[in-house]
Amino acid sequence: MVGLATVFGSGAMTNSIPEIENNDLLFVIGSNTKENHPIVALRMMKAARKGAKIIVADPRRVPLVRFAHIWMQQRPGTDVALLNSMMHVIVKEGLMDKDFIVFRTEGFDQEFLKGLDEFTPEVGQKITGVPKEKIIESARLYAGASSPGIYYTMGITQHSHGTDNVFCIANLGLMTGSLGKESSGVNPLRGQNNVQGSSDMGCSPNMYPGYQKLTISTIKEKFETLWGAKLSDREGMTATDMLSAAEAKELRAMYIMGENPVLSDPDMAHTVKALGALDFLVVQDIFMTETAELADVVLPAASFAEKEGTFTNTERRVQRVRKAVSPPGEAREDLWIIAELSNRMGYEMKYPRIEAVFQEMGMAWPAMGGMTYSRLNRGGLQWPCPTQDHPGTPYLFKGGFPRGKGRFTVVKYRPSIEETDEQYPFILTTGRELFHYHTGSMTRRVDALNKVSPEPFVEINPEDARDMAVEDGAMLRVTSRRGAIELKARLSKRPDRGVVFIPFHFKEAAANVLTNSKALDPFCKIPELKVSTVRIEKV
Amino acid sequence: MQDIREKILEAYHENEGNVISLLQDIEESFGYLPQDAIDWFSEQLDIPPSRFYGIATFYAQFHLKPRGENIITACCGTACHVKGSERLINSLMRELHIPSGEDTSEDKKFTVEKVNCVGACSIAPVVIINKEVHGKMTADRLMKEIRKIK
Amino acid sequence: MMQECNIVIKVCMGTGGIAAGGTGVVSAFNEEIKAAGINASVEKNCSVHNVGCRGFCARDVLVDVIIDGEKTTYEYIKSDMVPRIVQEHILQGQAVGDWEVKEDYHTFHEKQVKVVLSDCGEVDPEDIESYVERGGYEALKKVLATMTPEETIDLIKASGLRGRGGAGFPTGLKWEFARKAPGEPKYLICNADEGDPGAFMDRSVIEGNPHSVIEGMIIGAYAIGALKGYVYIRAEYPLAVERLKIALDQARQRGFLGNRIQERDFNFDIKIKLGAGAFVCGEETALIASIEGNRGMPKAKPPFPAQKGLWGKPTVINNVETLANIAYIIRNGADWFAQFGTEKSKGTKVFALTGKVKNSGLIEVPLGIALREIVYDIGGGIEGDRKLKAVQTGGPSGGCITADMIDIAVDYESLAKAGSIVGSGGMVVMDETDCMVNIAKYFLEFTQAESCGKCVPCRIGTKRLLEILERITDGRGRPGDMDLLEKLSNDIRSASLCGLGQTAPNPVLSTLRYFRDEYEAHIHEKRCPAGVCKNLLTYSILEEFCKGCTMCARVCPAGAIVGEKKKPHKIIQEICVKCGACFETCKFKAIKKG
Amino acid sequence: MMVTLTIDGRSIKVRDGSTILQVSREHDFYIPTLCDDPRLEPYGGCRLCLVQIKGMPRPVTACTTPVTEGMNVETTNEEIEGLRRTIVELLLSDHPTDCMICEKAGDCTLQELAYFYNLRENRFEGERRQYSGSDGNPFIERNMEKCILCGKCVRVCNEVQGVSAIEIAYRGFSAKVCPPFEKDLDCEFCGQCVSVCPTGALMGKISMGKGRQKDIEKVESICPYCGCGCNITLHVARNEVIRVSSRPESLNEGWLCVKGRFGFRFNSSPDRLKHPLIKRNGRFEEASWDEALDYVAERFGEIKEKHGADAIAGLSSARCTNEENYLFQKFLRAAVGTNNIDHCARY
Repeated sequence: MVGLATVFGSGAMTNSIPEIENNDLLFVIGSNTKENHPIVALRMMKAARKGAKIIVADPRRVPLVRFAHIWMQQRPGTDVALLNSMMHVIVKEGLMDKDFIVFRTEGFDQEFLKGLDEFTPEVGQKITGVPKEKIIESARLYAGASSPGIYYTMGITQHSHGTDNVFCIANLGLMTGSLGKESSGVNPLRGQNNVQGSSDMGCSPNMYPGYQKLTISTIKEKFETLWGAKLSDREGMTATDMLSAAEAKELRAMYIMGENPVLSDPDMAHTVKALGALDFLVVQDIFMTETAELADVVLPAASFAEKEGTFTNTERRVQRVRKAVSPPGEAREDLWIIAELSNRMGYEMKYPRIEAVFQEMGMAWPAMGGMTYSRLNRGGLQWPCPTQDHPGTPYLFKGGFPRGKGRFTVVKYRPSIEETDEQYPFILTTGRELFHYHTGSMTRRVDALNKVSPEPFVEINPEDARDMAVEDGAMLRVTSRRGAIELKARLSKRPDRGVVFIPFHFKEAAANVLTNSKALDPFCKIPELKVSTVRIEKV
Repeated sequence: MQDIREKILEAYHENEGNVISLLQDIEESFGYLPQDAIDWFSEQLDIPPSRFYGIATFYAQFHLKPRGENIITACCGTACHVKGSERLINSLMRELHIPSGEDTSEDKKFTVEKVNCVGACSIAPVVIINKEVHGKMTADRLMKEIRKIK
Repeated sequence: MMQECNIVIKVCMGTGGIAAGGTGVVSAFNEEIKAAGINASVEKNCSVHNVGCRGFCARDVLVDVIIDGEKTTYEYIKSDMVPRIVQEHILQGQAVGDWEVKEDYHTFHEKQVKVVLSDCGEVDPEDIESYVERGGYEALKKVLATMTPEETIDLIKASGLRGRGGAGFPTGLKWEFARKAPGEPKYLICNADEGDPGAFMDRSVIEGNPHSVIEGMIIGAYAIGALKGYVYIRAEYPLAVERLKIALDQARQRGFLGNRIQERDFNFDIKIKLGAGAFVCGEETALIASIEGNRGMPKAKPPFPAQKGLWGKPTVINNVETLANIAYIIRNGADWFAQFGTEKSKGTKVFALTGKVKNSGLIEVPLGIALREIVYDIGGGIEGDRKLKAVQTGGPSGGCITADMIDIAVDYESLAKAGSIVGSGGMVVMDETDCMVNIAKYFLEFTQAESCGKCVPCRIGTKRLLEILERITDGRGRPGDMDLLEKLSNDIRSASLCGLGQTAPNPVLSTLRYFRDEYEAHIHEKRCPAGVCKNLLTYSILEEFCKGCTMCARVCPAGAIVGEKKKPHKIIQEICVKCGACFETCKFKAIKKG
Repeated sequence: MMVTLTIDGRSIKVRDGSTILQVSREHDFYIPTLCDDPRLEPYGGCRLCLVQIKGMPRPVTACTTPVTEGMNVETTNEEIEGLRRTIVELLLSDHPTDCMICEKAGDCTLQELAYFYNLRENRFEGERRQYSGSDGNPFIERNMEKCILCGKCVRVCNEVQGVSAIEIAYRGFSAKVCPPFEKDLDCEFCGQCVSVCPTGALMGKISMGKGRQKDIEKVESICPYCGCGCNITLHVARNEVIRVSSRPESLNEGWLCVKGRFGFRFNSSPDRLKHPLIKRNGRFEEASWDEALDYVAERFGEIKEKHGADAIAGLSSARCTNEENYLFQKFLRAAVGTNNIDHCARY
């Protein structure tokens, strides 16, 4: 989100899900939408049925490809080159939206154009492996569309140049004026039910709720007044930094609520070691996760079906969650737990009703100020929604960007940190599959899901498998510089030759044993989960 | 086998991608629609196999099981019906020992099929033996013809 | 070619002719002529031609021998008869009188008026020249050279031509809708999925004169502005398909199809699509689904194909016979065509006259002709001079005309009033040995098996109709069954999605209307008056006639007949399967059916 | 473009291009249907929505017929009700009468219609389709004897989900919805087909035998999985979530994925944490809330005292509510005094 926030001044989906069906062109890059955002994918397919064209760019033949007009199979980690070549074509053929560039953007200058110079379609083809004809046709289709939407997910962001990727996407959108309109924009699809909400709510080391920078003193003062407490003006640590700090004994205690970094973070051995080095670890969850195992205290929480509250989905829509059943045993709502703990630490939290918390959130961040539970009971609302008579905002940047003008960014192509060599000849890319979710703490406890997807696997191109005399279902050992796991081969034409895919849901062969925690994006510190190198042997 | 499939695939692309024509080609080449062939084409063309199956079971021309070496088709059009095609079929089933509910003899030598009308009503009743039309058929003559190829 | 020769031999090589041995006859002629050295020695040109059906297939193989324009027609010719014809007739000029067609061959043709069939049996269907020699493709040239598409449509409208596939919708109007409908490209489809059991008009026309259909299609395409045409034809008609392929190739070579037809700014080509065996695909929307490569399930209309048809584009679907009329109408004018027929039903109609009639075959008559003329004059009356019971018209969608109504005029309106339809032109004559309940059951078996299953009334309703008919013919009929049949039939008719379902109950309603007594006999007396329904029959041996020849015992498939040689036999009723084999075998009329 | 038409004597002005059924629904004229779903292409198969248009020779289906200017529609009369009754009766003649043990009872459109038309006896009793064997997949119970061939499942699988795992095979009375070669269902198991099935032909296996319709309480909520924010309805019986559905008018148009629709059983998993746990000598021991919370407060206090507030950090969750996330960061910032807060998917 850092990337988009830099460019536009706000980082979220610019459009809403219902608008997707009115796109006339959809450029889906680095997103296995049909498996990871199935319901968004249905809207995309609906758009296609209504006549829209879909362009998919993905190193794997993801299921959405069946519905695509063009599929570009770029090599993992070469998105900058791909996007820059598309922009090269657009500039060369004069397909930009010149008015939009003049009035609503800045930075479309000689330096920027020079940056694109070298990325001819031929160069693009050489780096990405995508035939130049496809690059050219995609560029023309995108630039020629009247309501194009770009959709991306972790396939774009989980790279050591993830922010660069996002900058490129933003450049593409700005260049063609495909922003600030209905059914036209740049849309990161969020992977978890409330990622948007936890970002909005200020669970980040440098921002208060509503992306308000804590380094700005007036903002800090506002929150000090609201909360009646003195606040620190030192930016905190990112999740990645926390683990290193723990190892270095700079960090002594952690309170982890509803997360399982042992499985979800790169380099599992490193994570376990770091958490083990803490003096005190509290984990609050609904299951005894791999992370909870390491805790000193485990607090049993309520699940989504056992509490009241709100979630904010990927299109900024705040919606009500309701209590349907009571929690098992002594398990309690997280809200109660946090408030109780706070009270015991001498900072009083007293909320007569849950909505009182929600009301305070509205005071902290005006964009949600117009929302109430009774309004939400009639249907979700998309922020910004500053007043009680505001209908919410289906798409952003109608009148302009929060930071004034949208900014073009010069982006150089940098290869991924790890490159294949004789010892590690395969590129490993990780992700989710349809039947499981994230670290599997929920889905792997659903019998029916386990029945259709019982065990870990590594997806490998049949031709690579043939060269290694590997048959479907054979046990393989996959080794990286960090470690090794053993799992079954699944022969599939989805990945290209030289690329393998492992879903990270399975603790018995955790993909993140192999991934690299040291390859981080310099801006936002996201780990490069989409590209690491491995070797494969038969067991 | 692979060659035949490739050739059919080529014809399919030339033939503006018609699934029925594709199945007709498979039926023509193999005598029926083998499941592995359907699966193969389904994968090559990224067409869901359910579509093939739906079509294959809709049209009378397609068969999912192998058929006999000799195909005997009895016309059951109105003219043939009033001129006794039913009796011809019964005698065929008896002669060839085809169990009721089946259409192919156990030794896979004969398949007896009914067809709605071959449009040769003025020479009813009509029986087609291995693509050759025989008009004004009687049970006796039919048995003679059958015994010739038995 | 044909006209240059002074000896022309035409052998009927339709499906009927081939089934009767036509191929052998043709080669016998060729061999004999060569052996006799006719072309060299007699200094005459002699050529042998395959021609299509001339309608009277029951007499096949029919052979015309034309010497200096004088035609002699032979019937029932086998290949071993050819040497005598060559010797006596061709070499010595003395026709073989015994083998010539008789009087009835001429009466069969006398009352007919041939438009669509005028060149069938005359031209060689595999030779475009023989069609061109007889004026073929003149109509197309005329249209392209002198008429606008609108004028062409107007001419067809003026002729009063109505669709010959069954519904009788005015053809010119249909073309006009498609011409005016927005959307490109437009399509023209020739519906040759002749599925009615007991109908073979379309097969005969394509086998006999494929170019007449192709010419009609090209003119139609010009009129509506179509670039592409399809002939959707049954795979069960291999000969017709083969001849159509040849004809299309020849038409392309002659520049009647393809780009810049006759050097004009008009492109059109035709593709053949083989049906895969589903009667419902005769329905327009199902046919379109089938051409698109899907299950042939009909869709609701509107939108009509003329608005949104094949691939969602304006599409005209015309039946074979309709299209085969076009060139003749253009050539001779709308008034010429409109002189035939009645006020609302113009022109001629081809019928497939079959069943218990003496002369069965393909006939073409002016609409409005009395049914009596068809059955007794053209058809020569009932086989075995039995009593006429009914004429079934319109196949499974049609109904029965009783013997009382034999003077009815055969046109769209009159037949509809009598509860039947012209339909595609099947005409099955039934006599007193036909059971009308069984006929209704036969048609229901057919439509039920051909129901696509999409809509409830047809899928389950026809099944239930059939079940009720089955129990009636099995002797398990119940007192309320006739009422129930009628009610259910009416509901199916009103509620079904497509024409197949809407017309499926017609055979039931029509027989209920005219043959209530037969139903009552089945239900109340457990008796089949015509002696057809197996379970209501008993076979027994009349001792006084039985000679004990054992023939019946030998043919009995169930072993139900016992008795000593030379002594009267007996049928054990418990074992008898009522197949009737004994009844047919007995030479002494000793088996009693009843 | 607007057109004016008359329905049951009432004059109505509507948008051109709508069907009679759409207009009737918008204006509260009841027309029964089994095969229509506003989210799918019209089908015209069940024939229940037949209406009479003045001047037309036969009734037409409201679901497929577009409105036209001046059209005069009758949605009900004796003839039409007679046809509808016959249609329901025909369907019932080929349908098991095991409503008393059918999972769908109480939520079944066919049952409702049978009730509405008071179909005690059936004039059309006859052969019934009979199928043996059951589908071994873990999610969807397929009882094809209860299928009425409305084709909704096939259309939703093809049009909406783009999977085409099932198709109508065979024809006429033998027509049958099945996977290719009649094997077990092998698909994305989104259960869209289950959600549109008007009878008990398609049911979620997980929910079977868990409670009758009358005992089920429905609670509106949001799916706990990915970021789409699908609206779900939790079906609760005896303090347990037994089924998940979604309303067609919701953001996600009633569609869900396999996890959202069938992945809810984790909630009642025996593995759920039920007590606060404190690790003593390397082993977790159950503790009371007071004990656990006091202990945590004490330890945090000690560490803050000794190493400063910035020696403490919190990781929040994208799985928790906004309210929880808000309070969590407030806790760390105001109660602990550090900005060491992050959540793992903030990128």
